[in-house]
Formats: sequence, structure tokens, C-alpha cells
Amino acid sequence: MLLEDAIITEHGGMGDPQYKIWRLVLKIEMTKEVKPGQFVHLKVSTGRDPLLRRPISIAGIDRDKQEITLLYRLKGKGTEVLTQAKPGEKLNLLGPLGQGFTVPQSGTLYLVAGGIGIFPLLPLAQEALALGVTVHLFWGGGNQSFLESAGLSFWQALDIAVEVSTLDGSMGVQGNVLDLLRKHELAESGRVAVCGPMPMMAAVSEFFKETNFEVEASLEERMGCGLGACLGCVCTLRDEQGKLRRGKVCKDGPVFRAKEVVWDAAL
Amino acid sequence: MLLEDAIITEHGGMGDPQYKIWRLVLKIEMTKEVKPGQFVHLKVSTGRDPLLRRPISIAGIDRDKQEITLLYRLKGKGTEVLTQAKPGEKLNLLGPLGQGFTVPQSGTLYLVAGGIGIFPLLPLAQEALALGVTVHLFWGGGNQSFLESAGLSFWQALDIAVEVSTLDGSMGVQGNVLDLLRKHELAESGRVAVCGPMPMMAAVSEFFKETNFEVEASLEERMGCGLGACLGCVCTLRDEQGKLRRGKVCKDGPVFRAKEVVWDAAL
Amino acid sequence: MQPSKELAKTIKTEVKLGPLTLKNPVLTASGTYGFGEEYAELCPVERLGGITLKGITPEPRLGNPVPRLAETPAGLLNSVGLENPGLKEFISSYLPKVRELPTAAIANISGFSVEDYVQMARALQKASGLAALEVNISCPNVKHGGMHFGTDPASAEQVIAAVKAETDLPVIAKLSPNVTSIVAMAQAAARGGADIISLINTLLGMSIDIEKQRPILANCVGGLSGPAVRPVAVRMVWEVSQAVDLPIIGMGGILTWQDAVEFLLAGASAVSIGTGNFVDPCAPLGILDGIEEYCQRHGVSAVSELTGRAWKKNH
Amino acid sequence: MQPSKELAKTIKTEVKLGPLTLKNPVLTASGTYGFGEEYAELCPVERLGGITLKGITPEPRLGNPVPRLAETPAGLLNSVGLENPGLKEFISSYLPKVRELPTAAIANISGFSVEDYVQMARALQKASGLAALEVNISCPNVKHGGMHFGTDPASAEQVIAAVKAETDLPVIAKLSPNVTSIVAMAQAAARGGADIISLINTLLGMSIDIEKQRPILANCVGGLSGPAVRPVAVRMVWEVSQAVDLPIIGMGGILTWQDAVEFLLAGASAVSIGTGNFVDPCAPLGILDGIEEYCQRHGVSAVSELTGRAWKKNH
Ligand SMILES: Cc1cc2nc3c(=O)[nH]c(=O)nc-3n(C[C@H](O)[C@H](O)[C@H](O)COP(=O)(O)OP(=O)(O)OC[C@H]3O[C@@H](n4cnc5c(N)ncnc54)[C@H](O)[C@@H]3O)c2cc1C
Ligand SMILES: Cc1cc2nc3c(=O)[nH]c(=O)nc-3n(C[C@H](O)[C@H](O)[C@H](O)COP(=O)(O)OP(=O)(O)OC[C@H]3O[C@@H](n4cnc5c(N)ncnc54)[C@H](O)[C@@H]3O)c2cc1C
Ligand SMILES: Cc1cc2nc3c(=O)[nH]c(=O)nc-3n(C[C@H](O)[C@H](O)[C@H](O)COP(=O)(O)O)c2cc1C
Ligand SMILES: Cc1cc2nc3c(=O)[nH]c(=O)nc-3n(C[C@H](O)[C@H](O)[C@H](O)COP(=O)(O)O)c2cc1C
Ligand code: FES
Ligand code: FES
Repeated sequence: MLLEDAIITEHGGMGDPQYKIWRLVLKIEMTKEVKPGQFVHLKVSTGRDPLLRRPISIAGIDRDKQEITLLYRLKGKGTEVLTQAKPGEKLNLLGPLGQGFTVPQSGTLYLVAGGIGIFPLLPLAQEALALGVTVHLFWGGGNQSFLESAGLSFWQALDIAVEVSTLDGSMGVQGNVLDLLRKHELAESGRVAVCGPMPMMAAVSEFFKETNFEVEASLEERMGCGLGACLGCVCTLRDEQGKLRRGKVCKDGPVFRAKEVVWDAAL
Repeated sequence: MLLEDAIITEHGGMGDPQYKIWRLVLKIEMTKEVKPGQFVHLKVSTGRDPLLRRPISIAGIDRDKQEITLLYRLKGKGTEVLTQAKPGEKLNLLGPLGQGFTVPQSGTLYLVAGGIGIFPLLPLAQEALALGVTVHLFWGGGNQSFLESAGLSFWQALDIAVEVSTLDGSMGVQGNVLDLLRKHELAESGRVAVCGPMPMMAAVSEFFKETNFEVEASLEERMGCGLGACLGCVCTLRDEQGKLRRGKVCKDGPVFRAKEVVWDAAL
Repeated sequence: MQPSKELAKTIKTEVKLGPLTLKNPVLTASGTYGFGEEYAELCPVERLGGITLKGITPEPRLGNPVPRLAETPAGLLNSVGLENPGLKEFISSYLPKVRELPTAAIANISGFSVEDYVQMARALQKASGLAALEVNISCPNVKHGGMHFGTDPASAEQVIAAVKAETDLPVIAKLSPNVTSIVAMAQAAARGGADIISLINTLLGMSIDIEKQRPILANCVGGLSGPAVRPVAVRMVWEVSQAVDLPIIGMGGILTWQDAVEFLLAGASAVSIGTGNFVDPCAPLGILDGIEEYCQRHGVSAVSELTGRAWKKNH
Repeated sequence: MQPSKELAKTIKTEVKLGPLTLKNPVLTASGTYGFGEEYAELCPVERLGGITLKGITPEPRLGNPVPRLAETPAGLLNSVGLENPGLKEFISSYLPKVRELPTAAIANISGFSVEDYVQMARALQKASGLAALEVNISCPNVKHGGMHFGTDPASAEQVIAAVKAETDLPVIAKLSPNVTSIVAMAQAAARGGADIISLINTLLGMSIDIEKQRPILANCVGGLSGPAVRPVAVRMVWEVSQAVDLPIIGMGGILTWQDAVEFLLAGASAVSIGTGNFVDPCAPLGILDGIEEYCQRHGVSAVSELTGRAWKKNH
């Protein structure tokens, strides 16, 4: 893990501007260390407003060029400031942070994404594929235009099965990603990596409960330090004995074993 | 007075970088209104840090091109953020603000500047010259390189007498601007416009006290509103009866009759 | 988002704060808007819900020496020290123009004794052309000043009661945030007969010039305002609105319509813009438009329905 | 400016805070630096003057639900709610590693009754390998929590005296800024026998999600920290250092060495970095270097000479 001033090599909007998705490529030193599912904590401004760093998943790793790609959606003040950064400028970055996904060595890997939950999954797909794993993507989005804007072509270029659902039926199965999964004949066993909104991840976890699939989910929570020091970003976990404990999304996660996660946030 | 998003047409460092002097040219609508000695109140950031606007004198007026020139020295956080603004971008500007210098219709006008106090004086020189006034500049700075960096050539291009002093003697008279004035044989009467550090302006005011010169000084004070509403920027004035009152640098000034100003700030 | 002109027809912006009715909930804060004329060229006065005038005292005051301002991260320290022309001059030179303002004008009074407040309250009545009287019991800038009234509930009650007895104007108690319990202060003001509570005044703060090794402000300490204090202000509005049954004018760090809506949802019936005017002299207009559009988007037909929505159970 | 390595030889960075000697005046603040390991890879622990550990309570606590954090202008609201492993687990699982930290480790204790504090003070002694005990009487996050001790002078005195009676460690009283008179609280702590005062803890604040129309924090209110609060913190250090004869650890919004120098000049003998670590995990190092260079530039041979320079007459 490193704190470094990364140089921006590419930065710009991606796809239809209405989805406000941006692609940021950074030249960094620590590409060797990076594992799929990890994130970086970015300083978006040099001033004191916005004050905190912003966590963004690593959506692409190019070890030869020593580059990582981040994909992000313009949400509020912090990501808005970030969009103004220009190629050639530097961005202060802390990372790679957290525990990534387990990369299976063989068998089947299902990737289940909701919306922009797709972003951290590409490096996992690539590493698994390189190891000979059978990778299968299930991705739900609002409509075709969103999926294309959020990088569908990257996925279509991989040698994997890509199945999508859209709420408006403009592409793939009409419905959400659960509807898509239900239509699919599951393999006997394997691994699942899921990323998306909390209710969606809870539902996917539930869906695979009685199967032989081991589900890992990538959680999101507001972060302070990004290092496990401030306890700002916790989730709630229940161990096999039913005992509750907190997990730090930044350090113990963002990827957790889905069956341990207590999805109801009211604790 | 207007609030407008002015477009930056030129922006860059001027002279030797060690003096951190920047030149900013803005395309604005209100050039017609501008009077020598007035200033604009610039919003340097879109965020909340730095929060306040920054007052900068109008150092050049081009009514044909509808442009004003600002010259500023990088001082702290606000001016630092300002240096990052690029041509083509917009800057939100409130102005022109305040009461400027009295432009004499005839006779002699002495301009007395200390350091970057030179900046607001050029438009006054130009307007006075156009009216046939005899203009004479007395300017004190640290050394030749500073004077050149702060726009000496603009002055040398005018049809006026330019006399300078430098603390290190590298150009003109060695000493400060008071030493320079003392060496000069004064005209019988006329007007003086002075701008520079407070003690220097106090000394210049004192210097002309027993003469037939009417001295106007351009004051500086930390500003909030820039409009006379917050009472943040006051100076202290003493009227002929000796009664003290406050003047608002932003609205009643920044130019005041020097003999009314109470230079000792402890009140 | 719809153009604001159309919205103005459909959203009811008028708010009633007890005896004080405002055409809309966007006011400007005392000490930041002079006596109402300074911004007129940039921000049409008639669009404002009201203007709170610069604080006055019985006698004229030169206020504190400069520097009076120091910028801090997302904030501003000021120590104007209640510079003002005094009650007499206010009435003779300023009030005639204030009466002509095409919006509600609220006088703000500060004093150093109960008698000071009484003297001003007696002189300022409905007949003066004012809409309300804001009693500043919280100015932190003046040594031996209003601070005492603003931090001791019994004194606050006393001064509010004394003012209330002298004027027929709606009385607004303006509270200082520099207290252990803002609720206790608000309850005291209520007992004193305040019609409305306004909060917050500035937080006591300071900033040091590390090269000169002395405080930046000539007065050493000053009052902190601006976005930096907003979370404290919102919390206090939230607490007071749930504990005291009086309408609230919320302020402290409002720059945008989003900030203003935060105060309304927390429990304020109107908001006041202070430091925000320095950043954007048209801020009140954008805030009013933004509030209306927000109501539209949330299916709310009157701005007053927003008050306290963040804690009220049923809406 | 000279390279910092050379300076380290010439400027005396050691500071003595009563019975507590620190190799330099730059600490990290409780709750922002875990139990001292999390930042070690980025910020060498041995360079720090000390580490204040995450606050502990007698029993383990899960703390508050999420969201626990909300960013505000130049500030941060948190409502962690004292999540911690509890005293027993702290002693068995964390203390062994804490003892090995190559700097002063300060435990931070919070409780809900005098007995809670007594229990922890009894268990934490010099023999535990700690350098001092910081008594958090000011945590604003926990309902019915430490708040009471932190806002009532008599209770503060009582809890500090009780802790002091049980431990041989230097006792630091950590004060809450949410009070009318910080001086009264500091005086109470001094009467209770505190060796050192630390301030400020967080200001009580809140932030509302205007689309969801409810507070952002699950706990509704939280503690405000970061640059936004710095002017309030500096003012309190300034006041307390002139009124109470105890060394002060100053904190609240320190990000840069300039900020730290401001606290020293205001009257602090050491500083603590909290939220600043989140922005720049190497902040403490830059701050230490900057302080040394500042001393050099101002012809000061020991950092301790900076304390209170903004108000001390002769220097
Ligand atoms: C481990 C992790 C990985 C992430 N990866 C990506 C990614 O690859 N692409 C992407 O677009 N987004 C990602 N996010 C979400 C991203 O961090 C937020 O969208 C971003 O912080 C919003 O900042 P803002 O200032 O634009 O929004 P604002 O709403 O103005 O932010 C206000 C505060 O809330 C925090 N916040 C708001 N939304 C979130 C959120 N969803 N998660 C965490 N903090 C939030 C911000 O960090 C900030 O502190 C990730 C979040 C986490 C925790
Ligand atoms: C009427 C007027 C005209 C001016 N014209 C010019 C000009 O033409 N060129 C130029 O270089 N400078 C000019 N100044 C000074 C300029 O405003 C300050 O240098 C600038 O505000 C510094 O901002 P900063 O953030 O870089 O410095 P910081 O020191 O970080 O500023 C902190 C705060 O103090 C205020 N401040 C600091 N120094 C001054 C100062 N000297 N005067 C007023 N406020 C100050 C800032 O505005 C800000 O609010 C003028 C000032 C006034 C009042
Ligand atoms: C320069 C200045 C002067 C002020 N003068 C007064 C005053 O005279 N009377 C008063 O009650 N409040 C005064 N205040 C406080 C404001 O009315 C307001 O309560 C406070 O600034 C918080 O709001 P804001 O963050 O929007 O500025 C003053 C504030 C500022 C910044
Ligand atoms: C996330 C977080 C957790 C905190 N936890 C504690 C705590 O357990 N005990 C305590 O005394 N102070 C706690 N604090 C307060 C800090 O120690 C410090 O007093 C405060 O944040 C002001 O300093 P800063 O602005 O540098 O953060 C916490 C602060 C933050 C931001
Ligand atoms: S962000 Fe600080 S513990 Fe996770
Ligand atoms: S800056 Fe507000 S009165 Fe001059």
C-alpha cells in the first residue's frame, strides 16, 4: 500500500453523458500489488472542501504500462471536482486498499452486477480467465444505453458468456438481475462475485443460499481513513454461532463472504 | 455595478517568477462604467474554501476591446487558486466597486507608488494624460528586477516623467520613494495619488501636508461584502472638526483624501 | 426542472411565524446586509422575504479596530464590534428609507443592560414601519457585551420580557450558539414571551497570524460564521424546534438552496442568509427559486409544509 | 528552507507536559488512529510524539449503525458511538502490541458512570506500558453518555479525581467544546487533579439528506471535526491556557504545520492530529518538519518556547 501522486494519462466521459460515467487512467507505481476487488482512496481537491478522499474501485489493471483504470459516476461534490482533473496533472492516491475477491483457480465463476456495480468486476474476470476458469457475467441495468455507457463492449471483447437484463427490456431479459439469474440453469457449484446496490446484493446472496455456490459481495460505505483506523465504514457480520461483529469495509472488505453479512443496516 | 461571469482572455506570470506577479485580462460588460482607482471583487474558487472573494484593483481598461487588466501578486491561498484559472474559463466578478481617484482636468498630477501599489495607478495616468494633465510618476521598489516585473515598461511607454527608487540602488535613486520625493523640486500645486503600504502612504501624506497638493490615497483592508454592507473593511477618518468616523474602504474608498485618514490603526 | 416563474404561481411561499407573516421564507441576516440598500442593485429587495437590519445600540459606536475579518476554512471570523449610528441617528437618517423598502424590515437591537434594550424597544414600534424586532442577546464581539444575556437563561428571559413589554412589534429572540444547552436558552426566551426564535449567531473563535505571532483580529476573538458552522446550526434548529413551540428563523452557513432546505427540514420556518451574501450577492434569489423547485419536485404545495419534516413522523 | 534532517539536530523537539515527556509535540488523536498499527506503513510510528488510542469502555461496544460519517464544508461529522473491544479484550489482544509501539501510547477511556472510569483507571497503570491516560468526558455520540461529565464542572471534577486516585499514569482530561465556559470546565479538571488538559473534542452537529428528508447519520447527531472547527479550538486553547496552569494538548482541525503552530502559539504544549490523517496519512510528519523549520526561521531553539507566544508579553 502506497501514498503516491499518480499522473493522469487519460480522463474523460464515457458513453451517453446522461449517465455521467467517467473513465480515468492513472500511471502508478503499485500495479504489481493490485488484486481484483481492491480500491484506491483518491484526493480529489487540494483545498479543504471537499475534505475527504473518495473511494473508487480499481476497474482495470495494466501491469505492463503500470496503469490502472478507474470508472466512476459523477455523484456529488467530490466526483464533480474530480471530473475537472486533466491528463498530465497529478492525483494523490492511497492504495491499493482492502481485501479483494477470491480468484478461483478452476471451475465456474459467476459475476453478478447491478448497475455500476460492474466496475470492480473486470479485473477479476480477466485474472480468472487467465487461470482457465469458466466466467459468466450476469448484469442488470436500466436500459441498453446505460449498459453500453458503463462499458459493455469491454465485456463483449472477453471470451465469456455475457447475459444482461434491462428494466425497460431494451436489451436482454426484461427485469432486474435476479430475474435474469432465475432464468439461468445454474452450474453445480462454483463461486459468485456480486456487486451492486445493497438490496440487490442481499437478494443475490439469498438466491444462492441453498446452492453449492460460495458468494462474495463487494460492499460500499462512507469512508474516512480507508485504513481501518476510524471505524467510520463498518458493516455488520454474523458468524456461524450467530454472534454479531463489525467488519471494516475499507480493510476487512470491501469484499465479504455474503452469508456472513447482515444486510439489514438498522443495527 | 454588475455581477458577471467574465471570460479570461489572457492569464500568466509577469516578469521574474520570484516576485510572483500575475497578469489577468478579462472580457467584461461593464468597461464603460469603470473609473481609475476602482476595483473588482473576484470569486477565485467554486468551492467553499477559500470562501470569500478577493479584491483586486483595475490596472488597465480597454473600452474598445471591453477588457480590463488585473495585476496581482500571489500572496496566500486565494491568489494561489486564482493562478490556476485558464484562458477561456470564466471568473465570477463583482464590480466595478468603490470610489476611484479624482481625475484632474488640468495642472500637475503626481503618482506616488510603493511596490505593487503601482497597479491601480496606470488607468489614472492614462485618463489624466488624455485630458492634458502633466503626469509624473514616483515609484519605489526593492530593485530593478522587481520594477521591471511589476510593469515598468508600461510606464516607460507613456509620455510622462518616470522616476524610480530602489532599496538596493540597482535603479534610480537608492532608498525609498520618500527619498525620491525629497530629491525632487515640487511644482507649486497639484494633485497626488498615492498607493502602497500604509506607513509609506502615511509618510507621503505627511510629506505633502504643508504644500498646495491635494493628496488622495488608495487604502487596503480585508473585505467581506465589497458593497458597504458588512462593515468589515473600515478605516478611520478625522473630519476638520477633529471628529472621528469610520469610512468603508470598499464603498466610500478605496480612495480617500489623505489628510482625513487616521493612519494609526489602533482605534 | 421547471422555470421558476411558473412555479411561483403554484407553490405557496408565504410563511407565518406567529404574528409575523413573510411573503417568502428567505431573509437576510443582521450585520451582513447593512440597512437594506447596499445589495439592491444586484438583488431586488422586493423578492426577499425580509431584511434584518444591522444591529443598533442606544448610542453610536465606532466598533472595533481593524482587522475585523479573518477567513477560515469554509468560514469567516468577524469582530465588527457593533459599529452603528446609534438609535437616534437610526431613526432620523435610516428609518425613513427603511420604511420604503418593499419587504419586511426587521430591526436588530443589542445592548449592554436591560435598560438599553428597553430604550430601543420603546422607540421601535409597528408605527415605525418595521415588521419585527430581533433582540440580539448573543453578540460575542463586545467585551462585557451582550454575551451575558445570551448564555444565562434567567438574564435572557428578563431581557426578552422587558422588550416584549415595551413594543407592539413581534419579538424575535436571537440566540447565541456558545452555550451548553441551546434548548434551555430557547425555553428561557419562550418564557420571556418571545414570538419567534432566531439562531444561530456566530460561534466564538479565533485565528492567529503565525508570522506576526498574534491574533489576526485586532479584537483577538471574533464570531465564526459561514458554511463551516452549518452542521452546528442545523443541529441547534433540530433540537430547539422539537423542544420549544415557537417558530424558528434558521441561519448559519447557508449558501445554496440545498442548505436552506436543510434548515427548513430540521425545523425552521424561515431562513436567513448572512455570510453567503458576501460569496454570492444574488444568493437569496437562487435560494428562493431552489426552494420552490424543491417543493414542486417533492409534491409539496406550500413551503411551510417543509418545516420539521426531518423529524415529524407523518408526512 | 533547510532540509529537515539537519534541523532535527539543532531544534529541541522534546516537550514536557507536567509528568509526561514526549519526544516531540505531534500526537495523533483518539479515534482517528486505531490502536496505532493502521498507519504504520505510511507514517513511521517512531517519528510521532505519541499516539492516542481509540477510546475504550469497560464492556465491548458495537457502536452506532451506519452511516457513521458525513462530510460537511471543511469538516466531518462522525457518530462511531464508541465502538471498541472493551477493556478486557483491549488488555489481552491489543495492549501487548501497543507496548511495542516505538512511541508514547496514550489510552483513551470513556464511561457511563464514575465506576466505569474507575474500573479502567485501575486496570491501566505505568506497568501496562502506557505513557498516559486520557479521560474522555466529552464524547457527544452516545446517548446518556459521557456528555454529562463533559458539560457539568462538578461531575468533571469528580470523574477526574476518581481516575487520578486509581492510576499512577499522568491523567489527561479531554474537554468537550459544547459548553458555555470552557475555562470553567478546565478549572474543574484542574481541581480534580488532571495533569494535562486536551481539547477540543468534537462539536455537536448534524447534517440532513434533503432528498431522503432525514439526518444523514443513523444516529441523527454526530461530532464535528476537521478544519471547520479550528477557529473554535484555537480560541478555547487561547482561553484555557491563560486561565489554567496546566499544559495543553491542542487539537481540532489541524492539517498542516501552519495549523499546528497556531495551536502552539495560542498556548498548547503539544498538538494532536485527528481528521487530518484521513486527508493526508503522512500529515504528522510534515507537521513535525514544518514546526522545526518554523522554529529555525524564527530563531527559536526549542519547540516548547512557542507555547503561548501569541499572548505572552515578553519573548
Ligand atoms: C470500496 C468502494 C468502492 C467504490 N467504487 C466506486 C467505483 O468504482 N465507481 C463509482 O462511481 N463509485 C464507487 N464508489 C462510490 C463512490 O465512492 C461515491 O460515489 C463517491 O464517494 C461519491 O462522492 P461525491 O462527493 O461525488 O458524492 P457526495 O454524495 O457529495 O459525497 C458525500 C460524502 O459521502 C460519501 N459517499 C457518497 N456516496 C457514497 C457511496 N456510494 N459509497 C461510499 N461513500 C459515499 C462520499 O465519499 C463523501 O464523503 C465506491 C465506494 C466504495 C466504498
Ligand atoms: C481595494 C483593494 C485593491 C487591491 N488591489 C490589489 C491588486 O491590484 N493587486 C494585488 O496583488 N493585490 C491587491 N489587493 C490585495 C489583495 O486583495 C490581497 O493580496 C488578496 O486578497 C490576498 O488573498 P490571498 O488569499 O492570496 O492571501 P491570504 O493572506 O491567504 O488571504 C486571507 C484573507 O485576507 C485577505 N487579505 C490578505 N491580504 C490582504 C490585503 N492586502 N488587502 C485586503 N485583503 C487582504 C484576503 O482577501 C483573505 O480574505 C487589493 C486589496 C484591496 C482591499
Ligand atoms: C460581518 C458580520 C456582522 C454581523 N453583525 C451582527 C449584528 O449586528 N447583529 C446580529 O444579531 N448578528 C450579527 N451577525 C451574525 C449574523 O446575523 C448571523 O447570525 C451569523 O453570521 C450566522 O449566519 P451566516 O453563517 O449565514 O453568516 C453578523 C455576522 C457577520 C458575518
Ligand atoms: C472518527 C472519529 C472518532 C473519534 N473517536 C474518539 C474517541 O474514541 N475518543 C475521543 O476522546 N475522541 C474521539 N474523537 C475526537 C478526536 O480525538 C478529536 O478530538 C477531534 O476529532 C478533533 O480533532 P480533529 O479535527 O483533528 O479531528 C474522534 C474523532 C473522529 C473524527
Ligand atoms: S474508513 Fe476508516 S475504518 Fe474504514
Ligand atoms: S467589505 Fe463589507 S463593508 Fe466593506
